[in-house]
Amino acid sequence: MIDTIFLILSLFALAGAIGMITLSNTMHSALSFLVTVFAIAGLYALLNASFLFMVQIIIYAGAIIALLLFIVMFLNIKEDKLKEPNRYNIMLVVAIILAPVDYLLFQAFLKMPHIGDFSTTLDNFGDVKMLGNELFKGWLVPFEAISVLLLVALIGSIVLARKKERE
Amino acid sequence: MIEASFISYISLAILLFSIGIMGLISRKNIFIIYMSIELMLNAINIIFVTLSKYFGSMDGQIIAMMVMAIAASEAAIFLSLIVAMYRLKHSVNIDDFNTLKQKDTL
Amino acid sequence: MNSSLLAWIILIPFISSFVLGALYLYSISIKKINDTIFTFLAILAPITSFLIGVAFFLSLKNGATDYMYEPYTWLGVNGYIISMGFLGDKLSIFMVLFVTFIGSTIHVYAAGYMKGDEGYGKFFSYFNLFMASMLLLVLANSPIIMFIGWEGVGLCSYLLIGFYFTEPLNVVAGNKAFIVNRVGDLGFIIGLVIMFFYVGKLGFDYYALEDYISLVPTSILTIIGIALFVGAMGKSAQIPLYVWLPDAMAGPTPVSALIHAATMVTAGVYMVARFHFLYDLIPHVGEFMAYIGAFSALFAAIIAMRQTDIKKILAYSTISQLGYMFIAVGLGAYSTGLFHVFTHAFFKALLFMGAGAVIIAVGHEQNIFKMGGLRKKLPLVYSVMLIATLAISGIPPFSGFFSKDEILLKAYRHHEYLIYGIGLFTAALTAYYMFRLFFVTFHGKNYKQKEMHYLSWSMKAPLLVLAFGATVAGFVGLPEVFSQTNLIDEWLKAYSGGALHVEHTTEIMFMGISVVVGLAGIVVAYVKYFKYDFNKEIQESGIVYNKFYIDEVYHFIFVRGIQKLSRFISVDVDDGVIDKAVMSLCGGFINMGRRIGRMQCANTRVYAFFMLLGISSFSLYLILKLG
Amino acid sequence: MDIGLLSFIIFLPLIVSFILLVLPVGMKITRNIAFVTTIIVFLLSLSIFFKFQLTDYMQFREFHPWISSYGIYYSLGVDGFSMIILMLITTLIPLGYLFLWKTKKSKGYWASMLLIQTGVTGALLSLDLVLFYFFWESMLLPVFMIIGIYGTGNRIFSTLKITIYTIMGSLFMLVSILYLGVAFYNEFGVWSFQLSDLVQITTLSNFERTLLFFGFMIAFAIKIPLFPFHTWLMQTYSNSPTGGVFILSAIMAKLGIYGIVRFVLPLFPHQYVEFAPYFVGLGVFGLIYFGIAALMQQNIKRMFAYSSASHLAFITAGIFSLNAYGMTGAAFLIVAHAMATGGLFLLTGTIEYDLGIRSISGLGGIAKKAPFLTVAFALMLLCIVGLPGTNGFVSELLIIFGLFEYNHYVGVISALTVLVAASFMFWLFQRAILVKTDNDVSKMKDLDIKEIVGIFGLAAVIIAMGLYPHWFLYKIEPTIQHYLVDILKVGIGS
Repeated sequence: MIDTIFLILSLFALAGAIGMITLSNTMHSALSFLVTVFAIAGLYALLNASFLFMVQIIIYAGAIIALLLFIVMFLNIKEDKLKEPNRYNIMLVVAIILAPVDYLLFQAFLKMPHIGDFSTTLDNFGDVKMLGNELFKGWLVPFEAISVLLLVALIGSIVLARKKERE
Repeated sequence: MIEASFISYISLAILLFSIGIMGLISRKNIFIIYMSIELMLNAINIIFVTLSKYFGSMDGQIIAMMVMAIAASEAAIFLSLIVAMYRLKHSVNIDDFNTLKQKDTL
Repeated sequence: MNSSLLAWIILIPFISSFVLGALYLYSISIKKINDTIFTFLAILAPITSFLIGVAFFLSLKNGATDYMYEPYTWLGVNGYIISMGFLGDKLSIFMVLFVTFIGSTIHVYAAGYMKGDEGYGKFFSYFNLFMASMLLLVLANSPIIMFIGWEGVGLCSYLLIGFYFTEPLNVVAGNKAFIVNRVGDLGFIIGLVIMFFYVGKLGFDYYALEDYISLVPTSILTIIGIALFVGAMGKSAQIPLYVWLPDAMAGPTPVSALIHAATMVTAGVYMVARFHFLYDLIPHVGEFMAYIGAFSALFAAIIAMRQTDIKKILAYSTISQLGYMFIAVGLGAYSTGLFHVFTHAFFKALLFMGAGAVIIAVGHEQNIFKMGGLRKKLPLVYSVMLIATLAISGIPPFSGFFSKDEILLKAYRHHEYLIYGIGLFTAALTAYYMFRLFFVTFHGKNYKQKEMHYLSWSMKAPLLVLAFGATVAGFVGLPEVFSQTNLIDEWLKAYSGGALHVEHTTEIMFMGISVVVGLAGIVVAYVKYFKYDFNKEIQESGIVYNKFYIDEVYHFIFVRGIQKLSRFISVDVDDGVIDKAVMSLCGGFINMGRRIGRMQCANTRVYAFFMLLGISSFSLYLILKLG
Repeated sequence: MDIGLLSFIIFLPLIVSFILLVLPVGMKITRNIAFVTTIIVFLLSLSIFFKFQLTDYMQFREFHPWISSYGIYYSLGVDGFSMIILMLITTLIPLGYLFLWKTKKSKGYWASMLLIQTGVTGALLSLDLVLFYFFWESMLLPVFMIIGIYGTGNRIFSTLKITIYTIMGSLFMLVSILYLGVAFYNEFGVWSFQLSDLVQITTLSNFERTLLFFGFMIAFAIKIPLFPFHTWLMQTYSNSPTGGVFILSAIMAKLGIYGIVRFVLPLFPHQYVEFAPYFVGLGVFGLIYFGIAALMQQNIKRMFAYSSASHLAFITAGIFSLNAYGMTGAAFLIVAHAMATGGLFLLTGTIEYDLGIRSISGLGGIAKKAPFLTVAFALMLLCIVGLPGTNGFVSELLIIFGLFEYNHYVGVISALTVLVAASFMFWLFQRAILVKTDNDVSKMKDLDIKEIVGIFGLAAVIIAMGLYPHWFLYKIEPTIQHYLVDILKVGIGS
């Protein structure tokens, strides 16, 4: 059962990703990326990360992609401005070049020491409560740092997007 | 038959990461490049979460969460940058943004 | 007497020079200073030095031992010490006396000669600097200290030749003098260095050198002797380094009188006498020196016969007379050589000062064929010039006769008959060209009437003093036939090279020959030039007038040659080969850089691609390596 | 006060320079404060001179860990040889300021001048090879800026040329330093780059030592410069501003010589002795070669560049003469030549500032307009020529003594120095200063009072050193003897 769901989700994720990089319309490719994001959220659920599942949907699908789509529409880009000749050739070359890297990574993970059993886990593993406990016990400082980062990003984006007066 | 094993998740993540790189290098549309980067982040997140389950430790999930937070702030900055840049050049083609390029080479 | 006074002999002119120089700079750039202040300061210095010199002279005469004053260690390296020291022995005090005496008179003369000149203060500053250097040269107690003075006088000579430095010719002449002197100095330094290497470590003052010089093998001594003599050649204008002296006449006439006739050029003779202990051991070098002297004397006399510039004639006669001195010192008769230095100083200074008076009087004209008939206009100058001309021509009882005759006699007694012959012949030529100058300048007919300039007393008085000197200076070295005591031989006993007793009849015979030869020269000159007709324009020309084209040959070989070499080095070798090699190496790198630089297309995606390529190949390597 | 005196000397200019750069002060205040700083440094070095004891030990030692895991120490000290050069540097730099006073350069110029001072004194006083290398390279940076920003002509290219040349040389030295450090570690088990430690290395083979020797020598030979590494010099000198060329000629070139004596001699005494003939030959050859090349130069600065190269080659011959005369003479000529050539460059800079001309044929008749300048020029020139009574003579005489002792023929040939410099210098003096020409020099102004005080002070030192050299020399005598011990050991060993 899980295997099937995994298979389907991963196929969706891959298809979305490939669609994202191949479609020439920005809008279409953003929507395609949305598919990937949802598929990855499902994968998180499969991996007992229920909190991340939610966060993925809320932040990525809900916030980031939505914002992206909004901006794309807002800017109203003309399609003909973006002539991208022979991008498929480049993709092919990159794919070939990436093959050894991927193979190496694959081999590396294959040879990882076997510590835990992947199929069987604790009952409440990945619960929001467990995550929260862990987060506020061991990761308090980074967590606070992230909050500062978000604040900085907030201010930064306002500063950047603000229209400057012509000097 | 592909089963939902450790190595399958990892393989998926690697493939997604590679697709991200392919998009990053081959496309000129700045939005697509941005999404490729996000895709790569997601691929890494999958690896973290997988490893979290693999080792039975929550750390991976927490890091993944932080990556998402960073991605969110990045999105804010990046998109506002795109807006600012678009305002400057009226283009989303990154090849138009070459002000730093040295015009007269040696 | 306190031996530290020796230092004051030098210091007084030096301080005077410094003060004058500073005042002069002050005067020209800030506020004008009256010339009388300069005059007073300038003349005070040599006279004071002279008086101190006299005091030392008297003290030595009363039997005092040599004075030695070493105020401080000049240089001490490796445990060997060279002191800044001064030696007041009979030789140096003798030199001090006549240098300061002639110097004082010429200072007085120059005060008149340079009157109203823009560089009045500068002139006396240089003049006193020269006095200080010359006295340092004379009073030094070691060759190195002597060399300081030796170069100092060369510098002053340079400065004074180029005194009117806005004129290119003057400066060129000054440069020539300095560079040619430097060639000589090269020899001197080499001599010094070799001497220091072999004996200097036992002590480098004259006493120590005298004691230990015999430890050196003769071959080395020969090299030292020749090297030092090259220095003397430069300073005393002997073949082949004489070329600077005629050009040096570009300087003001008092300079020619003091530096290029009476004192500095005789430094070479003094130096040889100073190193008598060295040259005594190597008579073959001495003989070489004597021959160089003889040929210089002859050669210069021949050139002088056809010159038209009054100062140039005197310059060549100086070279000629210096040749005589080298004959003497070369043959070991140092005191005789110094005797000639002494008498020559008087009559040659007198000649130059007379010539200077003439030049001033006729309004800065130096060509004798544009003068003529000055006898009536300048009676005083006429008479003193006559005395001086007679003296240089070797007519008794004037001073030149005694010294020159003694040299010839010494040459004969050393069985150097060739030198004797040359000397005798040169004496005739000397009489001829000097009286040619004299007659053309003061006699002749159909000369143009000229407007005469006034001569001040400060110019005339020194003429009288020196005229007196030129007349009687010879009596300090009377030959044996006239007097039992030869004062100068007595005083410089250590340098007399052994007494040579001659039969009185022989001696008188030789004197007779000399006088006859001198008179013969005068007669020829009289016939040719006494009634010289200034209406017929004669243009001197020919190889003799052009000084055998030696200057041109030197210029072609040395100046042009080195300039060509210089251009070759800096353009062809440096820029053309070395720099080109370096730059083409650089160019290779730049080309390579350009090729590689094309990859730096400023496109981030391409960079990312390269990065990826790197990662990929590294992965491939790891896969292949790890399997 | 003894503690940290050297550090104070080194870093005071640096600190002042940073403060001045940060504070919003104008060019004039920067210049004045910089000048006062150099004066303070001069007074401090004067106190070192008088406190200096007559021994061959390193004095005023300072020793602090810097990068202790690799045995790199902040280690300073001064001996007779470096003391005399220290005095030279700290005397010349304020003097240079007096002459550069009127050049309306910006604030950065003066700050860079201070930085240079830190670099050169640091390189001079450091006894740790890594520290030395650090300062050696750091002194190049401000020079780079001074030439690049304030130079004339093809200045960027000159800057590149000097930088690439010297850095290339320095890299060889760096490799050699590291190699020595590793060798020391292999032998003794601890890291150290102290000069006094590295001389104890015994494990290196002769071949290795020879390579390392040349690694050091290339760096120093480029800096000096020796034939055939000299072509950067001419171009750089002719395009540099006065301050830059003053520093380069009077101070930095001398540090090349200093480096040889300080590091190469104790580290590789065998190679030093073995290759001495070649370097003596190179030195004497360079003396004549550069001297002749100088004769026909049209640009005054270029001529002085050749003249400097000629003298520096002579100094090199002196230090390789392997005896006390040559080495003492070389030490003395470093001082003499730095003073004279520094003075000449400053005076030439004044002429250039007033007239904007640097070619000899464009000058002439200056003497009438500027008597003080002429007198000063003549005095410096006489020192270069080596006229007795100036320190130039004493040093040249000593070097000739040394070379004669080393080899008679070389000694005789080297005596040509009296002729070489005189010929082109006097010719230059004639054409550029004395003789009146058609050129318009009416804009020429005489030296002002600051410059007169400075240059005649320098001239007074030159003459004092010529008339009483012993007073200046006796302090370096023990040091020179100490160096000779190294050489003598080789003589006994072989």
